[in-house]
Amino acid sequence: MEKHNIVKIEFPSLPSNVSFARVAAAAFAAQLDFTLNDLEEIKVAVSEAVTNAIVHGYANNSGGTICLFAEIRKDNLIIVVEDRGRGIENIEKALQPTSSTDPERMGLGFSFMQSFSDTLRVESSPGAGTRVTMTRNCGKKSTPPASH
Amino acid sequence: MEKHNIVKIEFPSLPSNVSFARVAAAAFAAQLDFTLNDLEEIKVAVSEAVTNAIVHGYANNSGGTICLFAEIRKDNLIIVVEDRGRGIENIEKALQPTSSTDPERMGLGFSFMQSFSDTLRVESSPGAGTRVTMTRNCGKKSTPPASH
Amino acid sequence: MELQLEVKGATLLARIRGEIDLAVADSLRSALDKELNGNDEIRHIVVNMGGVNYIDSSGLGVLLGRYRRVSKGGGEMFIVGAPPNVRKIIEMSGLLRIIPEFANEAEALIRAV
Amino acid sequence: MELQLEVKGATLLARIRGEIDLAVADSLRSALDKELNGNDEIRHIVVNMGGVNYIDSSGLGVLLGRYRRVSKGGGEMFIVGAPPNVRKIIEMSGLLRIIPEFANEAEALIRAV
Ligand SMILES: Nc1ncnc2c1ncn2[C@@H]1O[C@H](COP(=O)(O)OP(=O)(O)O)[C@@H](O)[C@H]1O
Ligand SMILES: Nc1ncnc2c1ncn2[C@@H]1O[C@H](COP(=O)(O)OP(=O)(O)O)[C@@H](O)[C@H]1O
Repeated sequence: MEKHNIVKIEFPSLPSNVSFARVAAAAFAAQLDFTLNDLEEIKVAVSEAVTNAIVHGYANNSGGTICLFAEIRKDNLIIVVEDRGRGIENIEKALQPTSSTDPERMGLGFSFMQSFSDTLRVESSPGAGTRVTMTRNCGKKSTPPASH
Repeated sequence: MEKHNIVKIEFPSLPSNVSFARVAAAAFAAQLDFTLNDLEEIKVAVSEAVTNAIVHGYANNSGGTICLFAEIRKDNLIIVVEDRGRGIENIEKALQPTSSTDPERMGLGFSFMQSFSDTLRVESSPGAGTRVTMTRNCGKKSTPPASH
Repeated sequence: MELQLEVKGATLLARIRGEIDLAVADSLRSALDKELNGNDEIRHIVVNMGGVNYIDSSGLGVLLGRYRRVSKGGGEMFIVGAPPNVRKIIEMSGLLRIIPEFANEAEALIRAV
Repeated sequence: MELQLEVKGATLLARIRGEIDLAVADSLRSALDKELNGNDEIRHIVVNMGGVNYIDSSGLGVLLGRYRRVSKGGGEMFIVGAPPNVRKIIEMSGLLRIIPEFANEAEALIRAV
């Protein structure tokens, strides 16, 4: 298997593209030896980042563009989700669990991204946009597989 | 479901990306009411185009870039696969079934693309690259589902 | 996503299949609320998630919103049959601490009275 | 892709699982050729495709190449158990007209003598 690979995916801020983005990212991540459980987690992390770009970044306006970069470096997966939307005023506050600016949301997006990555970095400037970078090593032991 | 959507995917000419490209394209196409059989055929068509870009366009060199555009317009799927590789001297000849410039290949790539699309367009200039455009309407009756 | 709704006495039984993400959250929310709005007898909700293969925070938000709604009216909400990967997400969100789960519809329906 | 090889008399039995595309075509080709090169007794090939869920022209090329090889030595090649979507691709390529298929390994192995 190749040790370096990077794909760039660009798509409009449509809710139907959340599913497209997570499947595409997982299909790419599958080039590393991730377990099915890992890939399910990666899908959730990517969905949360893309959902935020649509819901918060572009305020549910379908005219925005979202960029997803997925990169494999040795046995590391790097996922970057970028929007050129309204940005985040207070990143520290936004990262706190259950902190949502939307009453119909739980404020768990960043929590899931954090739980399902080794590192999470959020860069944002109000009015300019947001970039979320997640990395995950495929050797790393993940959250134990779901069980009843 | 949205009636217009377009995604752009850029990736290096690595054999492992053939699988990534077909899964991503099928995940996107699934936004239309294609059957599972249709999606399987779309996967093959995309794989053939991407394989050609890698094998012929870039002569198996991993340094090339391939662009895949997938677009939904009403109930039409449009797939464009582009490389900036060596191009095709004689497009008409290349399109003939079992015409391959590679003895280990069957010359069936374009045949499958043709069978699994409503329209196939090939644009190419030697030294500059190749662009393959396939369209498929999701109302259209497809090849009958495979059966024993 | 597919949704099947059935009213059994004071309980709304919602059977959901497929993926619950941003693309379907609004329509799932409206379909449930429409049923709750249209029938004053309904006090409880049982959500059968046996056919759900994906959920993320957009789906959890719908569950939490409906939980809050029935709780206000003194009713209860239960989850049934979530597959392991879906159950894990619900559990991580903390929702399982307020929305009890049951192995099958019958058990949940007996509790919802 | 996973490949399991077994030699039964004059027949190489290859059980393939997974997806056969450009990414695995080279390694599949070399693995089969290595076995053919290393054992002069082998005259026939039976390919069990029961576990194959995807094939495209890169995979068909490998099949055709191995068919040509055993044909030259007077041997035969057979396909076993290709699932419907995989079988359709093989059929469209015309390969089924030269590489007969059988429902199971036993029947193919009886023919390959
Ligand atoms: N891409 C983004 N653009 C603008 N604001 C964002 C973005 N992502 C997150 N935020 C802000 O951070 C907050 C917390 O995000 P998150 O943890 O995902 O919770 P939720 O999406 O449920 O609100 C959001 O409510 C929003 O205010
Ligand atoms: N992207 C491309 N760049 C350069 N040449 C190409 C490209 N696609 C196809 N060709 C040429 O067209 C021929 C026929 O292609 P195809 O029908 O896919 O058969 P095969 O890939 O099996 O050779 C190839 O052998 C090659 O010479």
